[in-house]
Amino acid sequence: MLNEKCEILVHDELAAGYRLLVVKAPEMAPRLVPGQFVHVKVPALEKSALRRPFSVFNAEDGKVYILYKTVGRGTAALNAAKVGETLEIIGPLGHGFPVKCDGAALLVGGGYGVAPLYFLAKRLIASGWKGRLAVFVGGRTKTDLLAVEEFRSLGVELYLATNDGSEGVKGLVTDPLDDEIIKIREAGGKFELFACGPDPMLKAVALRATGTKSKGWISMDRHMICGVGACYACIQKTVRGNSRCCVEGPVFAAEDLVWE
Amino acid sequence: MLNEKCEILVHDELAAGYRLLVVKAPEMAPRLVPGQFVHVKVPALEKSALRRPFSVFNAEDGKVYILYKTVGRGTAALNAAKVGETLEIIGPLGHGFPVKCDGAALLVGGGYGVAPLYFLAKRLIASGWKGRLAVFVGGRTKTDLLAVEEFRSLGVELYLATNDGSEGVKGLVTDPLDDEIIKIREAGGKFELFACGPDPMLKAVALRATGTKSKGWISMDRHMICGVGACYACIQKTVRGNSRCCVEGPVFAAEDLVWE
Amino acid sequence: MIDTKVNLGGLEMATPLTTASGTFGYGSEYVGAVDYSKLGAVTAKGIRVDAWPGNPMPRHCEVPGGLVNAIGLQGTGVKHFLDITVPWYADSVGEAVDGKAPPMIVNIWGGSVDEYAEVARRLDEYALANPGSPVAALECNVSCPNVKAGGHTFGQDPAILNGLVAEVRKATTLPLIVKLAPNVPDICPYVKACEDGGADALALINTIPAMVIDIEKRKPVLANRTGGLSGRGIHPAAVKVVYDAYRATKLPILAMGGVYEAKDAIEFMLAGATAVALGTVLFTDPGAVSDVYDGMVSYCERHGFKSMSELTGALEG
Amino acid sequence: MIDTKVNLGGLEMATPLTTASGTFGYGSEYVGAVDYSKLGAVTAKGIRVDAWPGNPMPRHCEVPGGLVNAIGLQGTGVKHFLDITVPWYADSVGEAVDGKAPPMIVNIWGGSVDEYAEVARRLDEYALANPGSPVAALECNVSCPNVKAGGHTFGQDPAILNGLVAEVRKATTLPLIVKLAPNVPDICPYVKACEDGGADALALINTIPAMVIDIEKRKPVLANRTGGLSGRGIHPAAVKVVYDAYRATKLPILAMGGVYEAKDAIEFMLAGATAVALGTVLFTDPGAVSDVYDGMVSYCERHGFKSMSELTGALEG
Repeated sequence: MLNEKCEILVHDELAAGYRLLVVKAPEMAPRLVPGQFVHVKVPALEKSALRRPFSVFNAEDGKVYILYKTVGRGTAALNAAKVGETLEIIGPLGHGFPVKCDGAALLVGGGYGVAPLYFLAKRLIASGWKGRLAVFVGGRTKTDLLAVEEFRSLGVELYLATNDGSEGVKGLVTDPLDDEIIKIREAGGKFELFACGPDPMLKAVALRATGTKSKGWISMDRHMICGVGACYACIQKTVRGNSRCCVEGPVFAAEDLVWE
Repeated sequence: MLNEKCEILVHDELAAGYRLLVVKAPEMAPRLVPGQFVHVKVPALEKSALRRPFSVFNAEDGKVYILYKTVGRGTAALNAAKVGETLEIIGPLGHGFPVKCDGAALLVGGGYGVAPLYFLAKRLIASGWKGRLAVFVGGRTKTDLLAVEEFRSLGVELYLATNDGSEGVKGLVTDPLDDEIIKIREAGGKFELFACGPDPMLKAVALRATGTKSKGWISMDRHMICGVGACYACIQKTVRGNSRCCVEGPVFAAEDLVWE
Repeated sequence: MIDTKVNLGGLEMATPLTTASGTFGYGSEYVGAVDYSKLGAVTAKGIRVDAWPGNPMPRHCEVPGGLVNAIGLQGTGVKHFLDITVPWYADSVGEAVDGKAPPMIVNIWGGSVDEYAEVARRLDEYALANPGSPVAALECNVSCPNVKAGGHTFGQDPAILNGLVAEVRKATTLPLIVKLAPNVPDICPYVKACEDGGADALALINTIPAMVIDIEKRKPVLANRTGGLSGRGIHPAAVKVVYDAYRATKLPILAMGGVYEAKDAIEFMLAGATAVALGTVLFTDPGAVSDVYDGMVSYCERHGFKSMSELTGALEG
Repeated sequence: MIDTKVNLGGLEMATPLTTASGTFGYGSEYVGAVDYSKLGAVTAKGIRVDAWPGNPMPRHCEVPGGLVNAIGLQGTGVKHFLDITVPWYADSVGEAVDGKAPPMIVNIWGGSVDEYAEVARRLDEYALANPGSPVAALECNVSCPNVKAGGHTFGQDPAILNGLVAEVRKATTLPLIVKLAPNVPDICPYVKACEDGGADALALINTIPAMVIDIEKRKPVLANRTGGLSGRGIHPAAVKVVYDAYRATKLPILAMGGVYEAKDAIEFMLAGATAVALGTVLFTDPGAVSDVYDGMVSYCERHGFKSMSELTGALEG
């Protein structure tokens, strides 16, 4: 874990409400694994404001990529940070996804939850892993489907779903997922699930993993205070009790999660 | 009293640490008299920060002029306000100087205390008053002597003093003042004193007024909270007890002031 | 059309909003900057039998999130208040609103139980003799941290508090509001002391005792050494006290402490307040009176409340 | 060269700085972000005899000037703490500082006097059996606002507090620090209860009880409904409590509450603190440990203090 002062290299709006932030972080970038997050001090907020956690979209060549949605006061204030300014960032933080898979790797993302899945897909491919890699991207509408081109350029199988049918299948991202799970199971194959997105989606994916006795890796999104395991605010109920999202997570094994 | 939203027309550095702020205030400007002040909400400060009071340097043509020194957190934050932005300003506030004088009008200012004296000199002249008008401007060093050109262009008698002798006489502003007071008294003349500046200077001027049984009008500078007489924070001891600088002042009659 | 009226222990208020004592002078100082038509009452600065000089200077210090003050209850005596201040308030504010000035809650204090009772009695007599005058309710201050004799000494012990409230109660027929301090382990015994003493309402909270030290001079910033913390930062602490008190009593609550926006006032109402005072915010933003009022109206519309009084204690579950 | 050492009731600290319990995990979480060599001690999260699950989520809410939390003392039991946590702290932090980890102040609590005494006894036995271990002092938490049984119930009444402190005192030879709540009318009776009970030092202050309501959902934001307010905004309130306590006792004081910069820590020292804890600031700015330390050193140099211990109570006049 480092507290690194990182120059902003890119800070662009990708789609309405979504931004890509790229910072120079030569110490941190090589240590990051997919599913981990970083904790960012937002310069425009008052001195007493908390840091904001962001999962990592990519890390290479000494740079850290963050894909975020402007959802509240902190991200709105982060919008004001300009290229050339410095951000104080703590990381790498938390436990990420395993960069390996037994059977087909099915990556399921909703909204900006695709960020760590793209990082995972890249690293899976880079690791020399040769299995089937299918990515399921969902959102309310077309503009919520993020990183689609990036996934395409990785050459992965891509399934899109929107609630309003404006792109991909109309419905939930679990609809095309279920189709593929059924096919794999009918063919006697194995798969693992990797998911990041809104809670209802995560629960749906986790139940598909436990229900099929497959492995599922679920990245939970909880409000955090410290990000380093010191404060016990970002609790997720697990079979081991109250676990910290920032240390024991954010990626949990599906079978360990307790849903309320 | 108004709470007016005022566009910034000019915001320039005049000398190191001193700035001129001109705002459009069509409602407030015509009501202001010399010695009154305005209470400014500083946009760059946090929501809970107090307003900052400034005495008025000039008010004409629907514009209010403020000459200020950057002395603390509030004025430093005000530096960031840009031409075209809007300031929320409450005013006119307090009791100012009388715009009349029996005998010679001797105006004594230290540092940015010259601001209301310039306004007073202008208004005295504009009122058609024909008496002697002498202005004494003091400061630590040359760059602390403010509005000198503005006073010159009014055609008033001007006496300058600096502690280090870098401009005008070396010494206190009361040195040339005393010379003139002696001459006036020897000639059997009358005078009134109008002063604004640091406390020790004000006390010295007030004692010269009371000691010669002349009228003295002393503008006190106190930290304020509300500026409108509601909170009783900006107290000046007077013969009438604890008086509010923001309502009974900031200009007090010298004979009313109680020095501690 | 939202019904904005509330009844604070017998005080009819046209809106739930008033001003915190000590932040609004004697009511007329903010003419020109505050929209008085949005105030259900004004609350005047503390008065006692005789005028009081207050504390030496400096009396305040800005701090992150608020203000520490030790004004020390400088104020006029009851005679001057009734002869001069109240008529001036009625006239000047009446003119500003082109009608009747909002009723006035008169904050009172004293150095002894007798002094409290005396000022209460004088105000009561005036109100009875002058029907329609602004003098409409009393706020008994037993919690000012900044005066030695009187003030908070009466508010620290429930038994002493009860005795004081009972004596003031005997001295007045006006709605009697008691203003309590937040720095207690549990507000409930104090609430009960007021209730049993015959109070009509509670005002919560006074400032939180505080201190600022000038490290360069190595001296307290305030001449009084210590003061009271008010402003935005104390709001969550105030909400807690109001919530606790609401569950312990049927007395209506006038809530105050760090209201800067409509959201803050609504939090107080939901926690159990019947009315809400704006205080420290007025120093920076007198327009907050209108903003808070407007925000409360639109909140009621959005959430289907027909009257603001329905907001009181309207927490789900 | 400033002598930075202080003695907090028998605990030798290389600097006056420590961390507030609950903000620094069990001591090793901030390796890589905090310069441990600037800490005279770390203070661990509260432990009790058995592990405790804490409160449901949500457990916190950001507010202007700080944070409201109701973690509810989730934590490990004393056995796990001594078997696993303490050795891990010694190793990992020792490695980070390339030497010996700072001594640890272990924050303890319980649901009964016996539980407090039991955990104190277990820690005492460990410390005696493991000389040189990090376990160096106890901080007895009688003021957590966020647990129902135990915690603050022992700290609200001076007589009960005195009884608890006396029992814990019997159970340990380690320096015993008692952490008190700020929400009392007067800290002095609580200070005296600790003194008479045999405490070696006081920790002031715990969080201020607080509440945040989500007005859209009309529900408290925290699952526990209420919580404790910490952060920058409470600093002036904390300074006042420290100042009052210092004048009432000879016990050394560990001060905490809203320290964000060196100035804040120095204020505490001048008000009477022997040592100062950083808390909520760490969440945003773990580098504050070094900044505060450096600022204190340069302040001492500028003002002619040869040792930091001279700052304690060094107000003029």
